[in-house]
Amino acid sequence: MAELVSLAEGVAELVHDGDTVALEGFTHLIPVAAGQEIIRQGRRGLTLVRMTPDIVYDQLIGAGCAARLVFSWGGNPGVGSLHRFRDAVENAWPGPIEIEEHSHAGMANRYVAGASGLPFAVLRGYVGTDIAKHTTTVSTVTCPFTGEVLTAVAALNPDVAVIHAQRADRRGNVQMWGITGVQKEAVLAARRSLVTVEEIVDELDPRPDAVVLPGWVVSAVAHVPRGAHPSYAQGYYDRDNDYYQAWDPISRDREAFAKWLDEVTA
Amino acid sequence: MAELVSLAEGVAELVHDGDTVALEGFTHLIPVAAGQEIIRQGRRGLTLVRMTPDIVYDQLIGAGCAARLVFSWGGNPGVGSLHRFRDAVENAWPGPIEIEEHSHAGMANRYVAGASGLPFAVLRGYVGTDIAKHTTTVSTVTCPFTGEVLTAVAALNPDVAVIHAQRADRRGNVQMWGITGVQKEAVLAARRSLVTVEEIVDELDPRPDAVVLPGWVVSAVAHVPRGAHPSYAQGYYDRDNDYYQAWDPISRDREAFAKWLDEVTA
Amino acid sequence: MTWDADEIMTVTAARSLAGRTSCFVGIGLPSTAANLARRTSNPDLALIYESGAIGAKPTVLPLSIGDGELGETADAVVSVPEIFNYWLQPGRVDVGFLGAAQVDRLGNINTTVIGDYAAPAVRLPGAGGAPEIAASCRETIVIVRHRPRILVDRLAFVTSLGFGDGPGHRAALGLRGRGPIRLITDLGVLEPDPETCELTLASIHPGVTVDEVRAATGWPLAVRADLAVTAPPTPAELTALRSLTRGGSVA
Amino acid sequence: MTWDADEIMTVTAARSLAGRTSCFVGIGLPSTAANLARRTSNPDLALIYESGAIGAKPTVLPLSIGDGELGETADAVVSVPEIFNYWLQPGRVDVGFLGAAQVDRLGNINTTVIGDYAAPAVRLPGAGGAPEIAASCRETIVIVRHRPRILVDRLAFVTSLGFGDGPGHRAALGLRGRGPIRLITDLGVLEPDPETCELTLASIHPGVTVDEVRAATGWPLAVRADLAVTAPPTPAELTALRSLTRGGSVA
Repeated sequence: MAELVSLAEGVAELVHDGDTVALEGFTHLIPVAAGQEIIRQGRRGLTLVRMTPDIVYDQLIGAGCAARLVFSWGGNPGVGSLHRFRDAVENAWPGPIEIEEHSHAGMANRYVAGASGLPFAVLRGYVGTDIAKHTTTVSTVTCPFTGEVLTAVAALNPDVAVIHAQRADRRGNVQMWGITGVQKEAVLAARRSLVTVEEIVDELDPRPDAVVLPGWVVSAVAHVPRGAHPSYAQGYYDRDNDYYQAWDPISRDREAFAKWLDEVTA
Repeated sequence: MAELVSLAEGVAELVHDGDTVALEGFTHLIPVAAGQEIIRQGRRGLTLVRMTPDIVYDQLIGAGCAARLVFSWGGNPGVGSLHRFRDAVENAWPGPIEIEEHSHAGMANRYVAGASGLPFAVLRGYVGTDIAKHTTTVSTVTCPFTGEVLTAVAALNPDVAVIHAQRADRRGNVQMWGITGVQKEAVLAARRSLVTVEEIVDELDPRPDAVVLPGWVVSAVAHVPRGAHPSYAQGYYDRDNDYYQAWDPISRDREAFAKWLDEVTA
Repeated sequence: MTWDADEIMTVTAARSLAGRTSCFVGIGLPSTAANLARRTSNPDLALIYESGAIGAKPTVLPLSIGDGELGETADAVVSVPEIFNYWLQPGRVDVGFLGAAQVDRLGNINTTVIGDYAAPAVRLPGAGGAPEIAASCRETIVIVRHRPRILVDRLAFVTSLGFGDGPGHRAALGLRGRGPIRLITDLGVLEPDPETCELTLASIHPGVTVDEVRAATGWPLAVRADLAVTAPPTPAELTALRSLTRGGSVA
Repeated sequence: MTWDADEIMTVTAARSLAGRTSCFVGIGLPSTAANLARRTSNPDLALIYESGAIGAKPTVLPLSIGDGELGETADAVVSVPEIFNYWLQPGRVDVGFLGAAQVDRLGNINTTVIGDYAAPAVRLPGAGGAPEIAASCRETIVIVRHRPRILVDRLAFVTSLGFGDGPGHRAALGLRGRGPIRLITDLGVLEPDPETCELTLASIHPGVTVDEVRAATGWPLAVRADLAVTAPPTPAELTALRSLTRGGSVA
């Protein structure tokens, strides 16, 4: 059964220097508050995994938490580039960052393999592209029935997965609904997991399009209202599009970012 | 967009002699009425696919529709054996039946591969058992990253999938909820599909635990109230446990079965 | 309160789920015992059914593994592929609880066929979820009635692996689960010998003799030096069991 | 009504979705065009977003591929693995609609990097869903603004395959989809030559000259003998587009 903890406790217990950490959330329910707590606690040398690194990963990278990034699309959706990410890749600032990139289909299947206890997954993907040239986690496999050669991707099993959900009950059962992306797979693939939630309730009443993760597959749950801001939590608050716009000038400028970082870690 | 048809039209158009036909429904929402319509239309030489052949497959087999059965568990749940199935396997009555059997995990993954446009799926399964000795659709595959040897199962792509759902709208979008088994995969894996429904409605309002199949992946929808009887349709009617009990003596006896068959096809 | 052989079997099986987090529940006798455990030794036990119900809390005993009651009371309902791939396969379920048509001395299970595969004497239902439950749960517990034709020396067909040919066989095949840690019958409890993996008599139910158990076993049954007598069902256990099965027995 | 270059690009793109059943919608410009198609040429078009929304019917233009509006108005919302594995991969989607940072003369797309991969001049967002959209949809349509640095002769990095090295390359790789049947820009429409697969000018937008298009293209652009002039946007199309984008433009 998942432990109910504060966000600070959860990050302290579950996220360690050098860990492979997946913060997932596909546009919706991005665990931004948890990411900023990782910054606040000064984690270093993380391998950050995420299909769509956006503002929260720009912040983690700019703050120097990441040694490595595994991803499939890194941008500020609807706005443009992630400039802290680009500064790290293009200029090794604040330090060098190793990158391993995939397609969405590949990343999704890597999590599926991880969640399924398999060392790899099979897909039709990457063929004819230059992506596979720069990673060792894409290969091929031959169908034993037809002889067809297909693409294989290595399983992803992060040390810890961090997600944000709408609700949990007091026993740590977690419920999220709307666009739920790859979060179930990330939690089931990870050795440990931290879920931040908008609300702790007595009873999880059924909801359309809901995904429930039973408490016995979650390590800890922390009550963090607005923990997905500036992304959205369906039924709680909308996406703060202004924040995404406002992030662009902060991210573009090392000094503006340093000031932002001082405020967050103060 | 799915065509709205009568059950007789749907079966006539979509199910042909010699086809590979999957009627799916895991205890819940079993397309029994459609199965009996296949009997009524006198289809022959079918390869019948189903994870859990139960009463409806006992009826199809006893009626002589099947040349082959692909399955993972064949019984009258909570009651005992399927005697028409056993009579076919043990005594070739009313004709010989070829069988190909799997585990549930294997069958489920064969449908997943079929639905995913892949020729095979990978799982941890069958290892150390005698099941794989009697089929050519179980093999092995080696992980290109770890060298581990895993089980491979061949994709299942039926000519036609037949399922029962609670509702459809007038454009053929199908909605089912509760235990929805492997029906989505069966429809997406099949070349054609027929869905019988309890109700045709103007609007499919969202429901917890609902699976929606958009009309553009379904060939035809037929309005068949109580089309899952004696299994159940959550929200419409309960399982008719007496029917399952009453089937046992009918199934045990060729004459009693012949009488039942006369009544159904009358 | 008095009780019959099936009742002590089910009660004993339910007790062996104490302290577990999750149980993958096979059809039939295991379902009765697992549901009894939730009413007695382990109210928090997460019951997982191959139909896709996770954390089912049925108020009446389900007649099948896909009863509406299971889905309606579950913490989550997932697809059949998902229940096998995401929940069973990675080894995250503590106990697999299985029935069987036949079990051999090494805990291997047959639910496929009696006699020749191509020309069977009796055609059984087949594998269902059992092969992967037996392979992937951290441990398995098997529950059968104790008869010489059920507990057999050697199987003609292995549907689900126990200890295979003996020590080391599971590991050599790459299976992660420990295999059958207990076979519970209406006469007693068998457990694998730590050296040979052979199922040996660990406990007899009150009123049953070792000779009776031996006579009902299809191989020369070894008896553990520390043979125990099963604690009789308590009134609370029997009351819970009878209220559970009042709605109808499970085949 | 007057209109600007972006407007005729989007209107032209929306028109090319007429008669299709389903469209896998990439982020950015394709999303505007696909949503316009639902309001003009093809009200029944099923829009599929990589976030898992199938049959989305947003009332305002989504700013991202995972806006709440997409899920709330969709026929179904599925997981990200499912959208790629069950819906995109088997080739059941008619059209993939993609944007690009760069496209080459054979319709290959780069969204990864400008310059050397290890020491890039510009690091772009990366692949996202595009490589498999480009591989698995029955056909793809690409929409970009027409600039020499966008329509380039040869890519340093291929993120998503168009016609690869030319005729037969897709088939040799086992790809099932036909590849890019059309490249729509703010100056005109390019289509692959049936023999060479090279993108050639099939249509110019009203008021644009062939020389202007050539000057904006990074390779010696061939012009089709039957070069057409794009039909100007109708008032209905422009009204629909403007009501759609009033809420904010899409990057």
